[in-house]
Amino acid sequence: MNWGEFFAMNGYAWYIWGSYGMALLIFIIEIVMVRHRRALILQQLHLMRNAEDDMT
Amino acid sequence: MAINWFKYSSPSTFYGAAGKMVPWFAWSAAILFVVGLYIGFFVAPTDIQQSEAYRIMFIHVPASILSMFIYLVMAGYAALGLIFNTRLSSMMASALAPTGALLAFLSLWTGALWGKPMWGAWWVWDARLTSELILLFLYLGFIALHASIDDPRRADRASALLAIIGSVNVPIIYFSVQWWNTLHQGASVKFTGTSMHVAMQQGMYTMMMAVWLYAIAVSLLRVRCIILERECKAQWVSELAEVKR
Amino acid sequence: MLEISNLACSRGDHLLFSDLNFSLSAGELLQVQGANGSGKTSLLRTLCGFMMPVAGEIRWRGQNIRELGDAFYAEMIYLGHLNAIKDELNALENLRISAGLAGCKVNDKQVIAALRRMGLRGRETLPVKVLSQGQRRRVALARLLLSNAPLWILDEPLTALDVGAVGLMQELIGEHLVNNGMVIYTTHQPLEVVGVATRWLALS
Amino acid sequence: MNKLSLIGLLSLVIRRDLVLAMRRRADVLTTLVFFVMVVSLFPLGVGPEMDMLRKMAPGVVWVAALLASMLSLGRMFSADYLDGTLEQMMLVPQSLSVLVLAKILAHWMVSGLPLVIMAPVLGLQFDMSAQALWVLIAALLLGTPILSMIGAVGAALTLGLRGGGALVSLLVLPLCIPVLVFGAGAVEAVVSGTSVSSHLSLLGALLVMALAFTPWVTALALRISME
Repeated sequence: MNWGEFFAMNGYAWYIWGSYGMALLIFIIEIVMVRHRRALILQQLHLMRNAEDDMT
Repeated sequence: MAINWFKYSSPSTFYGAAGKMVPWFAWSAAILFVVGLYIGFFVAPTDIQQSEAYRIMFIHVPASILSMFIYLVMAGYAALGLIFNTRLSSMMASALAPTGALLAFLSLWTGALWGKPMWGAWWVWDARLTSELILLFLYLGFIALHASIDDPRRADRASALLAIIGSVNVPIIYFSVQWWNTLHQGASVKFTGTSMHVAMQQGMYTMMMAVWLYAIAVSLLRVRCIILERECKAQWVSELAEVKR
Repeated sequence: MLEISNLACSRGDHLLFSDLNFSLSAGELLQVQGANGSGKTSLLRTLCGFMMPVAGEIRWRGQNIRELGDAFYAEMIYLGHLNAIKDELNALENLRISAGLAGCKVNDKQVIAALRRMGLRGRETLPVKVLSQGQRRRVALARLLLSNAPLWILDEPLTALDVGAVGLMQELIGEHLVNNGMVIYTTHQPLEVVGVATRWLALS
Repeated sequence: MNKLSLIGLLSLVIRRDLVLAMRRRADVLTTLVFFVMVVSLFPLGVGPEMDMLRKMAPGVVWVAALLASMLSLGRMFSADYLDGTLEQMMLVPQSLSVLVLAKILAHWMVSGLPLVIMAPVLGLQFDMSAQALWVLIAALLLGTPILSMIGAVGAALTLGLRGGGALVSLLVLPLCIPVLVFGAGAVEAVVSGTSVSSHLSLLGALLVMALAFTPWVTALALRISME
């Protein structure tokens, strides 16, 4: 079996790769968003901590 | 000796435990994805009726089933939080919601892409697709309600009640949609379930496990963020290595 | 009668007060004091069961009010910042309904007597819309006269009242205490009831 | 002083809400006019072919009723919330659930019942048969109280929130789908000559279930929202 034939999926390429592509996109977006959320809250916690250190 | 389960229901203990669990779930999800896709694309034979298009099933079915399952798990956590006033359960519920909503969306998207070559239309008012759409609405309602209440405790409790009402309603909605569908003799695809090839089944179950583990991993990551956001004034948070750095 | 032990309350994530202890028995008057935002209203709302305390217990006749539920509500009356009266209704209708919500069946004669006692003679059937702020507050306070609940919880009862009405309130509270009633209130105005030593509770 | 019984409380609250609604007639009429307008605009959108209109009629009337009931949900608790009456209602010594039931019933009489009465007139615009009209009335009579009850839960959950109106629709509309399906289905069934009673009895079952649970759930939601 050659790769060209495999990717063509017997004419259903758009539908199949569209599905798996969207799945990949969603998983990546979700992970990026969660990581971003974590970075934001950690940054905020650093700020809070530094502010406390300045006071003491 | 009895295990003190309440120890694990304290956010500070769970934060660390979740951090340790995430890599395990994430890596096993990744491995299962690779295995599942290999079985799905290289081992499973071409279907006689649907040709290659049926291979969308390997992502569509897990996404659909898990989006429904996650809703029930979410409602369960929410109910625990409402009844026993355990904050961690409510946090888990709100951590699961976005993942469930994304999977519901994925299920609709892949359903449409599967429907086009099979039925000749992107969208068909099939009972299962319609129920999935309503499920997505229920998720969006939960997320919107939680987001629009400022007081976190009220947000948890109000959206918990909504999730419980939703989960009681899901069977009624599903039944009514099914009823409506048969009444109108709408399109309904039944995959040749009985004659499904063993490799197809294996591929689907592997992918289902993979998506499940992925969902656990990503919602654990999210609940860790939520714990930090909610507990930002607590002593133990400021003593964390990642905060001290 | 009313016992509060180790009570802690929070609004949002902000802890208002903790380890609050006091008790109130028949014939006693308690004034809750504290700066703005110290949690006076939150304390009163917690006593009403609107808010769940973070910690501690509130007991009425030895039983937790959460367990008592409706039985506790039958023995208390709460007057908040808001008057809980409808502009579209007249004083008589308003009072008849609020007495009904408090669980009492009253006739018009009793209602009119209560309104007259509050100095609203001749205003009984006017729509509340046309009454002044002080007069509306009087309509709200008239509920106290129609109830036989022993526990009064009053949040700023004196706002918008003139000197005469403040005197009247002192009189009413005095009568209630003589009849073995209990009153908890917050105020920024001095309120003195003849013959009763006011107890103070300071929130910081 | 005498104690007020549960029935006494029920009738007191219903009478109060009806009097208040009568003194604010404009609000009630707005909902009804909205309902009539939405239904009347449909033929303008899809064209005047009678065959198609006859086929669409039950769905159109039901969707319009659903939207109209969403419109009136904001009124159910918010006025009482703003002037403090709701606080007093929470302290009612009989039962908050009964009080909530009374408010739901009053709300239905004011915003649901007029729709039921108006619906046959609108059905005539769509050339519905007399038999279909009767079934439409029966289905609306069974279905609109359910809309008020489910709506009450949503209204209680979104009490005092910004953007409450749009939010409450987002929460409540998906939960109303079964009512829509069985309600519109009953009328379609009579048109196509199949059994009507199964649809109506399913609606009836939903009504009984809603009647049993929603007052209690709404009371719980109010307690959550008032905290």
